Amino acid sequence: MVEIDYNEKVKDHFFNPRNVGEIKDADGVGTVGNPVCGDVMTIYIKVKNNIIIDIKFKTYGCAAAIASSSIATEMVKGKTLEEAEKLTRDDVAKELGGLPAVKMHCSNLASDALREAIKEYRKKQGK
Amino acid sequence: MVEIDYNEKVKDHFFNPRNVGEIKDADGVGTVGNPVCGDVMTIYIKVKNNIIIDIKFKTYGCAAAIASSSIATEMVKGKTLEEAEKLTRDDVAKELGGLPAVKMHCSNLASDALREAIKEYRKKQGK
Amino acid sequence: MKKVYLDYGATTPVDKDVLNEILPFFHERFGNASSIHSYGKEAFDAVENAREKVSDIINCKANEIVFTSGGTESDNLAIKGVAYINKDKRKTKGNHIITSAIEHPAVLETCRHLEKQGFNVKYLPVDKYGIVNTKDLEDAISANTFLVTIMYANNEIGTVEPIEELGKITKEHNVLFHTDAVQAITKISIDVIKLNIDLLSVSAHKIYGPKGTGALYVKNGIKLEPTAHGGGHEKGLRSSTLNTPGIVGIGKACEIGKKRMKKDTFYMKILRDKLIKNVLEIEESYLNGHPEKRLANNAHFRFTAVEGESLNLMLDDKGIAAATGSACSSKKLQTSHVLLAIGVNPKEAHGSIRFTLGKYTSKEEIEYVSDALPEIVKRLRKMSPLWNR
Amino acid sequence: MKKVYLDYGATTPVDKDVLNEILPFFHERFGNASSIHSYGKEAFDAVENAREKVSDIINCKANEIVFTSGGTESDNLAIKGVAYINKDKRKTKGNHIITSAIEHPAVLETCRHLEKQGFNVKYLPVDKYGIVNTKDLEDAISANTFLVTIMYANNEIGTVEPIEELGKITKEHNVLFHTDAVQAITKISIDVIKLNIDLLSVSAHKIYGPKGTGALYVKNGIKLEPTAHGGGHEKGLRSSTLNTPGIVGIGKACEIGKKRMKKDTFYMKILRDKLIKNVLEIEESYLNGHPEKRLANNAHFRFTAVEGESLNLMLDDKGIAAATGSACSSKKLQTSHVLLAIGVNPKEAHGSIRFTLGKYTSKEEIEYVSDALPEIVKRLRKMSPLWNR
Ligand SMILES: Cc1ncc(COP(=O)(O)O)c(C=O)c1O
Ligand SMILES: Cc1ncc(COP(=O)(O)O)c(C=O)c1O
Repeated sequence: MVEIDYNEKVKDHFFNPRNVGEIKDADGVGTVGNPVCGDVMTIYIKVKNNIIIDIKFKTYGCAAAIASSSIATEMVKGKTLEEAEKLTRDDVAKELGGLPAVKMHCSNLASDALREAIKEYRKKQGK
Repeated sequence: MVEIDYNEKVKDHFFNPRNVGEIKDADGVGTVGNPVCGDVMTIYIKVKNNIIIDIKFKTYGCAAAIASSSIATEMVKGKTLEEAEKLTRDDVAKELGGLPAVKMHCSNLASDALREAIKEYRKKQGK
Repeated sequence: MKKVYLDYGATTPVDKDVLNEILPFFHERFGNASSIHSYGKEAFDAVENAREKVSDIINCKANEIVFTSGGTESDNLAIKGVAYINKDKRKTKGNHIITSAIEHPAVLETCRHLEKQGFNVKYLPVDKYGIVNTKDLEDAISANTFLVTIMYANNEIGTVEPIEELGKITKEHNVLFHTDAVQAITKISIDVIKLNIDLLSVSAHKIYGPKGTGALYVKNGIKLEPTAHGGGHEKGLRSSTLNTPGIVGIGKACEIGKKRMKKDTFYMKILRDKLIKNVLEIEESYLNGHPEKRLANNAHFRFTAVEGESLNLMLDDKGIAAATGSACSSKKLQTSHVLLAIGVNPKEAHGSIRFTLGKYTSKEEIEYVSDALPEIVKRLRKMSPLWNR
Repeated sequence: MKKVYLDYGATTPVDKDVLNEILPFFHERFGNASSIHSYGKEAFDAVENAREKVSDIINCKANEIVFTSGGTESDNLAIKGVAYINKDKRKTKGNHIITSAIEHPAVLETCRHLEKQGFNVKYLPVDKYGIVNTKDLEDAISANTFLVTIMYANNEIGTVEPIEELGKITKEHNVLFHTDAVQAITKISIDVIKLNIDLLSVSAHKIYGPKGTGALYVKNGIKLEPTAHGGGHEKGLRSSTLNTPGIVGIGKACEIGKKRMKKDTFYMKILRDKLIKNVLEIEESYLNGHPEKRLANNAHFRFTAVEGESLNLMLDDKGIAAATGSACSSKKLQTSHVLLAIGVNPKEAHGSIRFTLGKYTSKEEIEYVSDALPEIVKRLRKMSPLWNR
């Protein structure tokens, strides 16, 4: 038996996720995860002057995955790409006030998806 | 766990045993059992014209042993020696309305002690 | 907030009548059933009375019932008990056990453990509804087989196995037959004689009895190696001071369960079918398990692009208690072995939820859930990158 | 008829305060502690709260407590758990277990079972009071020894073992130390850290908690092989739906037991000593066990030429509940292994009776027994062919 006991902040972000949705004309999109494993996350960013001015996410997954996505988007909105890239799974989990041990990988997903989106944005810029 | 559940008749003979005691000038005395095993029984008989006219017992042992002694003495009082000798452990147990399986050996003791007493009586007569 | 409990498959509240029967055994009639004094006798008689009642619901003799601490212990004792005692017999009868791929972990993990001890275990596949093929069993049985253990009804998807046919086959081949009837008992009429069942597991807390008490039917003549050693209670099969309140409770639960079986299953089925009908109106929703050969109280669904834990928590937020996968493993993070065995795409297996009804379930509750569920599914799909409509 | 219960060593009534704490968990707060919804959470929190309370009475961490179905299962899990997991370690550390000759059957039979599996078990003798000699333990420990299991206090004669010294020796030799504290807990203040105890067994029903619930303390870092396989509850050590009411009950029982320990043992000892004084006035009566190093509630006697079962039944007839030998084996027909181990003549061992007092025992009850006993002994002696005075 593995204990899953979400704190109030996680629950708040799960039941009232911020920044859900898509950005049709996104500057960068990153998708990570695998439906076979039970979670998939897509992050859309809009960038202006190297700053994330808008961000949205779509997540298929458990409460921890959804809450991580939600808080991660809040954390990096208005930040520079460099700052955003530095976001780690521990930052996300910490900001959420902790996650059950077995759910730590979910916070990984959020930072990974974000980095993917930034990477895609940079690739687009590069060409 | 072995089930010990004495019926009312057994309890009656245990709590109010008949014919407890000794016969000082007994014609025959029989003792069987072993204190190490937890039961010892002595039966005293008084015989007249081949008939058991008085019988007493002393028993150290469990409730089944005491009740068996008690009822056995009742069963053979007034009987001929031949009739008394035929008493089996099953007769005793049956008369008691049954004994728990693990206690069947106790009814054995009673008939054995009786036979011992008769044997001793016969031996005495023989000489 | 409205509270709707639809997780009776995980556990049930203790029936008030069962509770009333249990209560005096805590403080007043508290004796140790092994003691020879009056306190002990009182407890002993209560235990034997309960044994009668448990035996009555499956049509065996009272002395064929062994009380345990639950379904898990019953399963362990049955399977290991047979596996370990037959050491000599096994030399000729081999070391082969047959089970199914969709057993409860109490059976599955026990079998896996036995594999590590050198036993050979065949896990029979099931069809898309979760049903074991009797032909498969026939084929799997060899001269080495000494035990078949196949559950009566599955705890996740509710599928009922063809126990009568399986029992015929095991009997024909002279192989012992154990069945985990933890979910089936009181929901299906069971006759161990007619069905050729040798060992059968029951748990009290699934049938409105107390947690921590179970029973194992062991057909007379079958010898088991005990799993716990000690004072020699329960004919040496299960040492430990008898849990009189628990045992009285499982007895009463069986008595009530037998009496109410027809009525309760009749009404649960009506409500269950109503729920199924309502839920399947949600687009891309599916019923797992067999449409008819299923427990009267079980409805198990999956929804494309929706993840089960999230669904479960959102339902909980609306006061609705349901389960993802099996109760026991709902806090585990694995994909259900049952859903994989019936061929559900692993991608879709995560989107499953189980509703299990009980005798206290009302029409209003079913309506409440039927109303709440579509919105929640919609909300989750709106967040889901796998949903593009 | 007056009823006097003096068999608290066999089992105890559930304390009313414990019962009140348990009650809501049957019908209202009935969730499965593994479920993620609110019903499950409620049960889960109650279980964790109980874990705190149990850990508190022996000064361990909450996560070092595993809940079981009773003292027997705790003993089995501790001993087999260590024996079976250390397979690799055992290759170097050997296969040697040390225990005492006066253990409860839950330990003794488990050891005998392990002997059949190829383990080597040394049964340490005891002195005429039932005390293990620490020097004997020193001598018995070899490089092959991996476990010492010696009870904290004996269930028949009440003798308390020198646990602190034994713990020092096991620690010195780096051998695991398990102790069956089923009778000692709440009667002796126990600190597992100070005493170097690695594993410790508890049973709820001996301390005014419910039957069918026990606990095993497993020091962090010690790995055990589970005895029951299944859903993986209790960190995989003890699968089966958690018995929330039972667990809440053992938690509350420990809490109360800790709080009342001083007061209860103080009064029980006074009454117990009064009983001993009165009874020893009977001619050819003897106290079994140690005069001081004994549980505060235990008085164990033997009477020349009197058989225990008969004595017990005659006491019962006067409303007095006592025990012959240990509770668990009082329906068995063997001579007590404990009495034989302390050197009581087999002939005399049959004439023993155990009185165990509890927190509800009154002065009047002790007087009633003190009055009744001499007459009963006299009556039985009058019938006894072994009594010639
Ligand atoms: C089919 C089945 N078998 C066994 C069990 C285990 O029962 P228990 O939790 O009483 O050990 C359960 C329930 O968890 C079950 O549903
Ligand atoms: C010392 C001791 N150990 C173990 C046990 C077994 O406990 P339970 O009956 O709860 O299994 C008992 C009581 O019977 C006991 O007195």
